[in-house]
Amino acid sequence: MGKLVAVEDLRVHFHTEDGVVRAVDAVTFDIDHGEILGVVGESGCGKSVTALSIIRLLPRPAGRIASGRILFRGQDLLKKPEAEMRHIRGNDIAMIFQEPMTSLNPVYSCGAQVAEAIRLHQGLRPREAWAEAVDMLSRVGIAAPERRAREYPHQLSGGMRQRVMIAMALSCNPRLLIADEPTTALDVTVQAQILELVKELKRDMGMAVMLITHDLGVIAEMARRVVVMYAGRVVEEADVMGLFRRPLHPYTEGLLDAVPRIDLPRGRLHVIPGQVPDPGDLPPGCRFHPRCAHRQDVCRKATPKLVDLGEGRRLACWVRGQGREAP
Amino acid sequence: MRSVRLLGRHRAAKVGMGIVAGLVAMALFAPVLAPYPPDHMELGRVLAPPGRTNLLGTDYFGRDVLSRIIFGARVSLTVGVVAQLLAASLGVTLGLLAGYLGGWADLAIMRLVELVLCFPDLLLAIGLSVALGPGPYTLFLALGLVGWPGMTRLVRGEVLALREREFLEAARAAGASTGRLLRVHLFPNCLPTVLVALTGGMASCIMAEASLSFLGLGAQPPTPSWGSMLSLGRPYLHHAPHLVIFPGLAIALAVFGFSLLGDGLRDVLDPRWACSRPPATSRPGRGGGPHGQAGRS
Amino acid sequence: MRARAVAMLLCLAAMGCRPSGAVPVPAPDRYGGVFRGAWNRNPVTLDPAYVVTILDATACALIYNGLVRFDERGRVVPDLAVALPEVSPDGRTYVFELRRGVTFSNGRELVADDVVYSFRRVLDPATASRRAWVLEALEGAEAFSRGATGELPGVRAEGSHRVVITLVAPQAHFLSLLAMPAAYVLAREEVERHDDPRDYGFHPVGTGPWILDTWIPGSRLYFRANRDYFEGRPYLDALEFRIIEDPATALAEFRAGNLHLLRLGPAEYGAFLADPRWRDCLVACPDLAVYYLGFNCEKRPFNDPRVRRAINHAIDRIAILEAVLPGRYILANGSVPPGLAGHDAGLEGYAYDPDLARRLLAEAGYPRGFRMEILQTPSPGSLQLTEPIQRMLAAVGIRARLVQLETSAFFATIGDGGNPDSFLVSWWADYPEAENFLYPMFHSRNRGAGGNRARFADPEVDRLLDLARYTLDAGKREALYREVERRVFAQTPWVPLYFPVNYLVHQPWVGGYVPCPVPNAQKMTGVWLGPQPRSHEARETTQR
Amino acid sequence: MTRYLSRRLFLMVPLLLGVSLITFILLYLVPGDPVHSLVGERASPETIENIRRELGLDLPVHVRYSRWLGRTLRGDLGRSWVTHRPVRESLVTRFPVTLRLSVLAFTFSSVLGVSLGIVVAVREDRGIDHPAHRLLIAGQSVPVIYLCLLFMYVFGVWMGVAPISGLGDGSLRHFLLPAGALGLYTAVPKARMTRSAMLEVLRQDYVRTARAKGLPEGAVIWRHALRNAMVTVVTVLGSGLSNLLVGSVLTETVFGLPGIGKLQIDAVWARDFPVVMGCFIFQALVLSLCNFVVDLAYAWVNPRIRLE
Repeated sequence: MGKLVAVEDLRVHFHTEDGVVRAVDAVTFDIDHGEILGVVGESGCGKSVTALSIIRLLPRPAGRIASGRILFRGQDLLKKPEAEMRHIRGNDIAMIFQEPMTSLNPVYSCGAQVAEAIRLHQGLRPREAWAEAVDMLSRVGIAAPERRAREYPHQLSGGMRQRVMIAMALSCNPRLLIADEPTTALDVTVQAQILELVKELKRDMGMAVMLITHDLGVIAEMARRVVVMYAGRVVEEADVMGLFRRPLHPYTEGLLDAVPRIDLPRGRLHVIPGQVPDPGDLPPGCRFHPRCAHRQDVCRKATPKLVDLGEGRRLACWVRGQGREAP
Repeated sequence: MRSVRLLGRHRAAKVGMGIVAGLVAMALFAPVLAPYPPDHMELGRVLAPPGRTNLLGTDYFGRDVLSRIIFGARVSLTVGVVAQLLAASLGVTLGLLAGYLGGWADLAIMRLVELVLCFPDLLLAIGLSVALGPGPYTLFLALGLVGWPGMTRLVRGEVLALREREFLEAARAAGASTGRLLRVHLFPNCLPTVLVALTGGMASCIMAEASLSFLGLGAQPPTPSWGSMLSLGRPYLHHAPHLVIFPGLAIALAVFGFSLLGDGLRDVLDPRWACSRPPATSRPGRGGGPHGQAGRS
Repeated sequence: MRARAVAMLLCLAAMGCRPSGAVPVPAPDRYGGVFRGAWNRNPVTLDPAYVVTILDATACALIYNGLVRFDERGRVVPDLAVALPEVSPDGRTYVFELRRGVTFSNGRELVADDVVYSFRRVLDPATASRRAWVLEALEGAEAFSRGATGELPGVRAEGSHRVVITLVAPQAHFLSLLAMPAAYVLAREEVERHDDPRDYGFHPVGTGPWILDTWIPGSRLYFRANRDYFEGRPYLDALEFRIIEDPATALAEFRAGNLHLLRLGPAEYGAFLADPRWRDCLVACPDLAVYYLGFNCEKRPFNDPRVRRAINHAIDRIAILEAVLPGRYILANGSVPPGLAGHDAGLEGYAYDPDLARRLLAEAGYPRGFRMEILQTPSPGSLQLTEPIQRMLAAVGIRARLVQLETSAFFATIGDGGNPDSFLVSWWADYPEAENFLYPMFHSRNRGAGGNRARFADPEVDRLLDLARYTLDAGKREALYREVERRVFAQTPWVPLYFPVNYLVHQPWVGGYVPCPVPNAQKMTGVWLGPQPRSHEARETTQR
Repeated sequence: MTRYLSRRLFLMVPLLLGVSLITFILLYLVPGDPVHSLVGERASPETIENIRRELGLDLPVHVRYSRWLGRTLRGDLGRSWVTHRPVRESLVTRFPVTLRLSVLAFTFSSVLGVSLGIVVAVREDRGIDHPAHRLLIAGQSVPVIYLCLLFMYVFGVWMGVAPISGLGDGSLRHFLLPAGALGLYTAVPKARMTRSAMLEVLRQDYVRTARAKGLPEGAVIWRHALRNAMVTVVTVLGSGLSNLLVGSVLTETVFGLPGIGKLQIDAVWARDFPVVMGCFIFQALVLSLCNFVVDLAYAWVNPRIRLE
């Protein structure tokens, strides 16, 4: 049996007044059944766009998938008609977002929003769907779900709302849950609870999770494998232990150094010099080279290709790997 | 300079500018452009339909409709400009004062603004024109007095936002007088907003002038005004619809031009709208669309 | 009065038009039907004491009767009175015998006390009637209307059916005044029925041929026939008048057969006249009115008769009127319209002669002209006249500015409240007498708001007018009025423009409609409806 | 919520007072003696004096205002100087015409404007941009009087499908053209504002959530986007009321419909002060009440306010 999801050479372009922005460029990775894949990178690196491409909800009309394939259980999602795609959304692939604040519709009660998804995909009658929704709310750990179901989003706390979002997403037993920075907007204690919940539900329901975050701590906690993205491209892929133990890409290195650690003596916090490049005005060659301490001449001229190093490890770097030029 | 360049790239604004420039040219060079003097009568050629001699036909005195429309641009533009300047000077002054002084003055001015705003603007203008008696100055005054509250609101909002900014603190610390602060520091910063509102206001003014003239409260004959052409042409709707159709088109075109230009200016000048997103809500006050929307507080 | 009908026919013939074709005599079965007419405005009031406008007078005429009334030719004929009154030799006492068995539409019989009540009501200061002047010649009226006394000896009842009226001084046209709406007779109990007497105007009760049934302001009025009318019931069952302001709408409704009678606007007249199907249904109706451009004879430079004459010569009246009102005007050279005793057809106007005008101006000391203002009300009709006048004046060097004033401001300015240069205005007769034109407009006593807007003053004219007002002999009176008019227009206080002629068109199946130049002479009793073709198309085909 | 609404109700009082005061002052400034136009020529000084006394014109202006206010508070708006008809009665008889015109026009314009706004927004969101929007600006540039005259010409004169003007027998077809013209005129700003509200809402995260749930596009737009846009749209519909009022005054004048607006313009010309005052106050009252209803509706569509 193949991978659950295989993203192959995905390129997404945004058409703006200032020209074409290549937000995602030749991204390739896959997700196995039941695994948690972490996708990490600074904001604007294309991780959310990649996720939205998978469920084909890129903002219209600006965003367009220029090329590539997204195979879900062996079928190319990009070739599916919209109606079929709609069936897959929510049913097979569900997504939760960063902002539980704004991701719930303010004019409907929480229960109604969860029940809507249930009715849609399971064909239940309103009353049954409502009961199912309440059940779902209690499964995501909401106390007094009967009462909460009748409440509106603005009456709930942030963590509660994210629980509602999760309940909505999981109500139809999806095979893949895309969680786009699910805890960024939440308090630290609540963060841990939500992550725990996701882990627990994943275990119960056996789905795969694509966890998008900029927080390596969350990755360490949750994921088995990590994809590191920078400026629209995948720069490194590894299993979590390997990555933390021996980061290969200078960017990954920088990311790890920037995390404050308790186990090491207090010293100066490392920062990556420079800034994330403007996606409309990317540097030539390796996109990271202006900020890279190890850059060589070749880095300026040619873009390195993502090369398989074996043991599930892939890298795109002229310096650290046996760089090959990308097409 | 940057704004001008941006405006040049804004397609709608370009169209708007073209129309407005055309209007201004029409008003300035009316004697050259018009095929006949506007009050030249050919009593033997009354109510002629559009044709070769008279492109847009003649009216009940045998006057050339096209020539009268061209000369009518003068009335519309003059009324618009003068009334808007009046509204702007009144509105900006009060807005600056309300925003800067705050407290009691702010309260009084804003109550007045709300009071005036709760009159539907055209009805207020009708009341004012009747109270002042018909005449050109009446139009200026009536439309000016109707237009200021929207401007006051805008400027006040702008000032409130600016008031706590550092450069003001610095100027105040350097001992600038209130008058100087208002004139030199606050006013120029409100200018973009005012300019946008002014252009939009021109559109509503032209519209209102037409309505008032239609009711007989506007320009005095023999001055050819688009609104009075509509009203005097109306009895001939059956036999000579061109007396109504063309002046009406002129009004619509002028209003359209100023609306487009105003929208373009807003996109370019007003930082709040500068992002590509369209505005979420209507513009406040009356500076906006034709006849405006009475603002709700 | 003898000459009146002849004169009217003459003038109509001169205009190349004829009055409505021979009126078919109604067969006895022509009773019934609802006449549908249109008024261009809502009547203001149906209380005779407040009637000012022509439309109100027209409407009141349907409901009420006076002691006397005008017939369709403008002659005074008995109405509620059995006959024209006996007048005492000194011309101050009038004795009216009332008809017996006349009832108000509430069923009560009309008696002499009702006449006394109605007259007192008009003069009563508490009523604040707009038309108190109509009866101001009554003995004691002045003190009574000031509220100084409750006595009004000028009108009294002798028994139940005789009314005696006494005047302070003889008044030649007094009977015409009595035919005006202000002198209509109404029932006291109907006025006093209302908590506020001002409500009476919306629930009028009279003795007339029609009874107000419904009045939806701004929309329609419905009158049903008074079956007990003392002259016999009208042919029609009811009259419906819709308020249609827009002439184009009225025209469309008429063409669709939904209106029976239409007053033609300037744009439609030609089309109807040219259409043979309608020609027989056209009715010409000269109005008792005059339009003129008046000068302020007290103000420089208009106090110089040469300037006034120059302006007269500078204006080509015929060209203007032919363009604006073709076929709808009679050129005016004086103030008294044709058809009234006193109209002078021999009066000569000033010919269009701009050179002469310039010479006269130079003679008067204005070789390069001057600036002046022409005041007017903001109506399209008056603009159509003044705009060409403005251009013609410019040709002789006079730079005229047109000033439009709202109606009340206009009348205040040309009355006593202002000092205008000149003004475009019209005068409409209240009653068909030359006196009604000459006395108010040229007697110095009426300067300004009284009607003499030109502020014309000539002691000899004053004397002749006073004399004529007391001259009971019709022939002598007419001669006096002609003399007055000649004297006045030799001094050119105006540019007289025209006497308006209106055209009405009725549906072919409407019979018995006779136009009346005096608005409140029209009682609509003789109008009947013949069989109406099923539809508009049907009518058109039968016509061919 | 109740407090919020009662505060809004209470705020209407000084507002109405202000409106009446401003109107009164304006009317006081009007040049010319109103009595002259009432009596015509030949009235004796006694007559004029009698009428001045009847109308209360002999009193100083502040006394006149306080009397007017006192009467008005008792529900008596006085009588027309010209017709003697009680102003309240005139308002009551003419209000149905205005109401019918306004309700028809409002319904028409709301349906047209809101759906047009949605269509434009949804299409624009998919990439077919500006032309429709430009067209809306163009539509907003047409004065209502011109629109009325065009309707008269096209449908009344040219095609002859509806009565040109007037109330006729008061049947619905006499309202077709005026309500159509007024509706179209007021629809355009509604469409513009609905469009921008919709565009804003369509970019919201919860719309993306709804799509991520797999809802069909129709449900996303109608159930999720529109319901939220309604919060703005209701305000839009409310703010369009004053536009509607002005429009109805002009429409009634052009079409000769005997409604409040016609009454008002006629009264302005006739210097009929009590009627003018009555109309202004009535309009201000109706407008305030409508705005109040809009507030209620706003609270109803927005659970945040409803539940507080």
